[in-house]
Amino acid sequence: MTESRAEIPARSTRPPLLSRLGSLGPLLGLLALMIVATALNSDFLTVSNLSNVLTRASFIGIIAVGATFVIISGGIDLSVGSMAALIAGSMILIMNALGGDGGGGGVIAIGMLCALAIGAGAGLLHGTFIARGRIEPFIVTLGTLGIYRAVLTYLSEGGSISLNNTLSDAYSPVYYGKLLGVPIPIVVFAVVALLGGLILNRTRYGRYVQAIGSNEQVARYAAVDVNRVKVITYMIQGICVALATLLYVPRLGSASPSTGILWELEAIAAVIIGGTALKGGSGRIWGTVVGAMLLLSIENVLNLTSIISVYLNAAVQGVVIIVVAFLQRGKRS
Amino acid sequence: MTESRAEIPARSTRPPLLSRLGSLGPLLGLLALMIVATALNSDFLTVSNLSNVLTRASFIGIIAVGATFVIISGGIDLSVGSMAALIAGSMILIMNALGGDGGGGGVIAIGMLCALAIGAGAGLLHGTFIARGRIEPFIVTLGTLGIYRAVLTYLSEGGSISLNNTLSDAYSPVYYGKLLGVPIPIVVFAVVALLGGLILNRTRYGRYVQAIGSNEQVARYAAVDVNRVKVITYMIQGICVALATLLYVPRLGSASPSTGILWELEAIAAVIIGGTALKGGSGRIWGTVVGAMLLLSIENVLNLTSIISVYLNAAVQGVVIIVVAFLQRGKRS
Amino acid sequence: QTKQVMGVSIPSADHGWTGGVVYWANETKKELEKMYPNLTVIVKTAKDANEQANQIQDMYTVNKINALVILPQESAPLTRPVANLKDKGVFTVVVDRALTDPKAQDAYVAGDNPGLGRVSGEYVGKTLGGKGNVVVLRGIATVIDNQRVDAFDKVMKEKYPGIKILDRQYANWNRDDGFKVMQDYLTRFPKIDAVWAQDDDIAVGVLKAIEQAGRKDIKFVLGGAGMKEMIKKVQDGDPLITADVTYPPNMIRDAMLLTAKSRMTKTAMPKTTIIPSVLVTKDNAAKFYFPKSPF
Amino acid sequence: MTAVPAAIAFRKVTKTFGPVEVLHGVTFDIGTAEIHALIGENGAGKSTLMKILGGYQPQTSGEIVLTGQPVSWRSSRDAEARGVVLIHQEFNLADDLSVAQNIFLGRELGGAFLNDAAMNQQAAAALTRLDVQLDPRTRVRDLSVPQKQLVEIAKALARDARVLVMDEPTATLTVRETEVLFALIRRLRDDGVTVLYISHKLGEVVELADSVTVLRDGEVVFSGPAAGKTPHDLANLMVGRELEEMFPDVGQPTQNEALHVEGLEVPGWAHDITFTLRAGEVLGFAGLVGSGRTELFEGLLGLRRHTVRQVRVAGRPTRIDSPGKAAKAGVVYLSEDRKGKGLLVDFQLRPNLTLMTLEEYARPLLNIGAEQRTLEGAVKTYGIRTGRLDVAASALSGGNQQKLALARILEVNPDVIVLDEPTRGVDVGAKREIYLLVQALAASGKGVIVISSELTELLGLCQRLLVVREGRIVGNLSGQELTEQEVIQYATGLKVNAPTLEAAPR
Ligand SMILES: Nc1ncnc2c1ncn2[C@@H]1O[C@H](COP(=O)(O)OP(=O)(O)OP(=O)(O)O)[C@@H](O)[C@H]1O
Ligand SMILES: Nc1ncnc2c1ncn2[C@@H]1O[C@H](COP(=O)(O)OP(=O)(O)OP(=O)(O)O)[C@@H](O)[C@H]1O
Ligand SMILES: O[C@@H]1[C@@H](O)[C@H](O)OC[C@H]1O
Ligand SMILES: [Mg+2]
Ligand SMILES: [Mg+2]
Repeated sequence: MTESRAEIPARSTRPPLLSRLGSLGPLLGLLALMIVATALNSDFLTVSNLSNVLTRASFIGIIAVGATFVIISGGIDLSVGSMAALIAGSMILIMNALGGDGGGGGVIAIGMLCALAIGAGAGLLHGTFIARGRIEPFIVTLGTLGIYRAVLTYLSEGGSISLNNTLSDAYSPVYYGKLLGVPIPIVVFAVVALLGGLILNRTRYGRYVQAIGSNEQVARYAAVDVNRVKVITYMIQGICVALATLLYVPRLGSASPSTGILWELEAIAAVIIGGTALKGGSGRIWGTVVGAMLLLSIENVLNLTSIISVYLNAAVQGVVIIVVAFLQRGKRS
Repeated sequence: MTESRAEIPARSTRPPLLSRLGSLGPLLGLLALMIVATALNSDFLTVSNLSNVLTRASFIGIIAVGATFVIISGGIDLSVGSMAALIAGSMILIMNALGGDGGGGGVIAIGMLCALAIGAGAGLLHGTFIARGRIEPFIVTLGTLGIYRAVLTYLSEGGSISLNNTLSDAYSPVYYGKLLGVPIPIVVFAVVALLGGLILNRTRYGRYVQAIGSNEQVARYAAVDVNRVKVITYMIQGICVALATLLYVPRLGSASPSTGILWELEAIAAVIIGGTALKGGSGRIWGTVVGAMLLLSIENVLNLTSIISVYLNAAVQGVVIIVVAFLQRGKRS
Repeated sequence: QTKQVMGVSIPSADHGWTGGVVYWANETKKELEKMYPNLTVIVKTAKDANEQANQIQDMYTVNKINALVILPQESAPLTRPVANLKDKGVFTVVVDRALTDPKAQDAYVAGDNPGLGRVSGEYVGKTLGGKGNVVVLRGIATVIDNQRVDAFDKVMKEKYPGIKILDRQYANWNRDDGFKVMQDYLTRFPKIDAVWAQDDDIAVGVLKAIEQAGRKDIKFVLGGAGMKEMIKKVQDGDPLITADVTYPPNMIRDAMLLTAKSRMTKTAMPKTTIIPSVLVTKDNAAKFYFPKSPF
Repeated sequence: MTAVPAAIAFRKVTKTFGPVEVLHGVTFDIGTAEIHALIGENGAGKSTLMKILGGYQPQTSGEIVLTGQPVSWRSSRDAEARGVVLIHQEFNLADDLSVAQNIFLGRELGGAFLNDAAMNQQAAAALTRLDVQLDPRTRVRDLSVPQKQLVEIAKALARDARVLVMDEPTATLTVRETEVLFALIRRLRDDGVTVLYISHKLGEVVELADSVTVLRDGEVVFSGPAAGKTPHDLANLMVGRELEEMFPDVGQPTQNEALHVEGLEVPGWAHDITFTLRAGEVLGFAGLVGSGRTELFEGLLGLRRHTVRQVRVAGRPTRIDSPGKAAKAGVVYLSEDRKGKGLLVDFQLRPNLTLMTLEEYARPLLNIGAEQRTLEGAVKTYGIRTGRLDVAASALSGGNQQKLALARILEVNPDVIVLDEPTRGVDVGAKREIYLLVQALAASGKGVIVISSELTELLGLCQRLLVVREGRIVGNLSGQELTEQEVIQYATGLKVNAPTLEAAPR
């Protein structure tokens, strides 16, 4: 595919203003949706509703920030949903085992660290299979998708795993609390997104990720340690999943075999709606953030109104996704 | 030094035998699985069991033949499962509406034609959005995935749509019948696979599919009507889904909002396990056929034995998928 | 006494209630095999209707079962596959989700879905004194869900016309969806008197959403199916969870016991056994509390 | 001229990319059945003009007249329908398809079913016309760069061209292949085909062309018969001033060892390779296409599976198993495959330039401003011609892409520099700059290895030549032996000397 671009007048020669406007596609989509939403139900624009939506968007959003790296590098991770379930389950089991006694602050910290370790470990596994084992990312993570969920089901014997009460109370501020008036999940999401953007655009690693996605061979010849960069990429994805799970557990205090089902599709959709190409090579974190907000807003709007048969909710989502993608196409070759 | 092996161009002087052996990966995987299965339960190798497995593999297999075209062309179709559900539901509604009276042969034929028309129409829609609308295939078909399922949910009012009894009896031989001793679904699968192979490897269209997946710009320069080829490709996928549905309906006689959930993953997995690269450009139908048989055999083996906790079924599938992919990696660059 | 093989085919443990089913099926297998040395019980789970149809075929072809106890993923699509086994002489017992053609089964052990809706409707109507605003969170779009919601609606229309159902959205028997949908209901409706969550998994999410919003207008949340955590709350006098309506996953146990007895002692099995959906309140909660079950 | 209308006439053709105009009213004629050479510096606009002629890009204004009729193509298909066929400077092949499948892409033989046997046969015939031994069923992905070039030519030949445009077809070919191609081009001309021929190899142009047009900065500065013109004249026309001697003086190596390789094996490609490079030395690697020079060095750098008894860099035993380790040890390699292995064509110039030296800009965040300054410096130092700095690498002309790739590896400030076909597609002026650069690098104490298919280049540049044949070093030539004759005798197996003698004395 590399040679093809040679002939296309590089878009950078287009007046920069216009090209910048064109790349605002997802943002315009989000704005349009918000206008429609407000027209349908004025409660949409209330602070409390927007904060609900943003808080929810933070799960998928944080995972999608990781997915942005994976996709830019030319890979894919289908396992994020079941990884989240497994991390949630294991984390709860560990915390429960460590202690109902005392305040639980230490126990929660240990649980969190374990969660991050499991996420990073899962990513290491994926990265190793993909980079060194040279197996297609789709296959590796399709396989682990089944494996993680099965292990969780096994651990929970098919039921749910719940955090015991004292711990649950001690932990719950992580989801329900606020920092300077902003719900903690939103704060974490913002930090992850900013960090992600910084890493992607302003670090060596980020540059390498883009280079590998654009042309792996060239990156290798330019002395980039392709395998290592790939492994790190899947580890970042794993850590993002773990971070999202850290916020998820205090919300419901439990994990079950249905936790995180289809999150992978939502995360990938957020990335792609945000303007990152599935083929890899280039993309942007802010687009992903907008993509996640957009997806979650659609659900929210549907819940806030009753103009459409509940049976058709999924159809509305589908139509909006396609329309937004249409609005911001064009820039792709 | 593993990474360097990818670099070695298969020298044209390389012994063809060896290279051919290398590409037999999925077949070897299937053989290995069959040996294990027979060791676990000698009934695995009975004609009746094998014929069961093959008959089942024909659903996913037929869909996966279509998916092979789509993936080779550099695209993806996530909507096949819900398209199947929608086709099944519409087809049943149409047949029920047309007639409980009489033998039903004519009604069934009309139903089948409608199914094929809907499948082709859905494919036309996808192809048009993707080729002319220049929207990422992932997005288009993620959108229609939601839309089709929602429409079916609407049609069935959340419940299920069942074929009425006389029709059901008249239609059932299409699934349960045999042709020269071979179950009809297997016959259809074989025909679809053979035709697919012929189209892919021996027609202009098939050549163009590969060219487009390999390098769209080159194909354009070579005066290939890229848009048309893409549209046809998604139509083939739609028709394959419809064909699979024609066999599904007489078997289970109904459609509901949960029909066909996650079939897309299974179909894509069959294609990739069969040795087609997700990036497109090249692939093979027989690999897909083997991939589908492999996937369905895993399920079958799990049903035949009880050595593993039921909670872990999905884990076994995941492990087998990764192992098979590992066995046949290497050939990819 | 000849050897008997009983196949048990159930949905895989993909959420709380099915988790309970799998648990009870495995427990009962042990119990039965101890009770009847000549009986082998095979328990298999399937992730969807299609796989389940494959599975019972395998049970017949390879495991040579004489009896089948099946809790179908879905009613309609499994009707013909079960009928096929019955035609081949397998004794078929269907649990919970009735086949669309009753001729396909030798016996039916029924969970009472319309009953669940009706009992729930009665409780909501009576507790609210026939007046108030109610939101409904539905399950997954299935026949079961329709039966429950239709029965609930019917009670409301006929007996409690003063109750207003504000909206009904799908929450897919899922905690996360329960949380989200309830959050939005709370945004949208300034006054809600009661929530019918239809399933205890959904209710878990609903409770958290209410807690977060700090809303005091909601008088109670009614779930369903009898998850142990919810039964515990009822028992402990939780202010919001004042009752539950059973839909016990251990109905699979009843079905397996009845089937085994009938097969091993060559006695007839009742054509239909209904496991009623009953109201659980503080008074009778202890009877429905199974701490060892995952559900 | 005559009453016969020209085969092609360009009339005031202009082309702008965004704000930059790269062709300024180009006007000239090409006669029927002549070989017309188009030359000019890198970025002069040759490829752009030819893409316009071939229907791949629209002109901004002006007109193209084909045998008297103005034409306006909507796509390359229109052009091909009128017999205008373009061989791209950049490869235009589908990697996953076979050679024959590429040659016949878009015009397959057969009815409802393809006749692959016939296509393979005809493809083989087309390749044989070019004197290439290549199984037409080979996947293009598995071909070397020169092989791809030959397939590209075969593809165009198979298209019944009336006007054949060749954009630097010989850039990657060796002398022998070039000669075969020339014979073919002459035959085509005699059959009435008009050939437009772009090349930076001015010797070729003089040998082959009937007429010649020189473009400078998007304007025609000469258009007329080629007869009587020497390469030197053409070079002067191209750059617009008197060019000095092509090759600067060759310096003297020091006695210090820069790189020593002993017993390198690259399975299937290179065997028992032992040589020493001195600091300050320019060492050439000569050989026929396919002799394995590229693979030898890819192996050495850890880009292919290999084994080696010993590698010493600046006298220190060093283990090199990846390009990263090599770069750390001070050894860099410029790939001959610019698009496949050299540049990220979708990326801008800046990230391309700094890809190997990013750590210098990481503090820990990348200092984009510093990167930008480096780019500005490199553009000056290496004479990279571009309208703007923030374009994708794909927007550079072929030669300027090469300069960018070269600039990248030199950014590492290496001690040992391996250049594989460093002047491929580079114009005379720039070529001379690269030669100067090579000598300067050597003079500053670095060791430089040059792999090239241009024998004159090797002979003019190097102090010593190693000749590779079938993966083995078969000749070690220096001083008086450095003649074309000698090299060819070794390269073709007529002569062998014992290169292992050269192993460093212990
Ligand atoms: N798509 C494009 N966008 C912007 N500028 C372009 C594009 N294509 C070519 N250019 C510019 O047009 C000029 C002419 O390029 P062209 O490729 O025609 O040069 P050339 O004469 O073929 O050079 P070379 O000998 O190096 O191949 C160059 O300055 C190049 O950077
Ligand atoms: N015996 C052979 N049969 C077929 N093809 C061959 C054979 N030997 C070499 N080739 C092809 O020729 C290509 C060129 O080889 P290589 O790049 O090693 O040559 P080189 O000496 O570096 O020449 P160049 O000057 O072209 O770089 C190889 O990649 C290979 O595909
Ligand atoms: O899975 C379902 C459960 O969640 C619901 O409460 O009851 C019926 C079951 O089939
Ligand atoms: Mg050029
Ligand atoms: Mg070479």
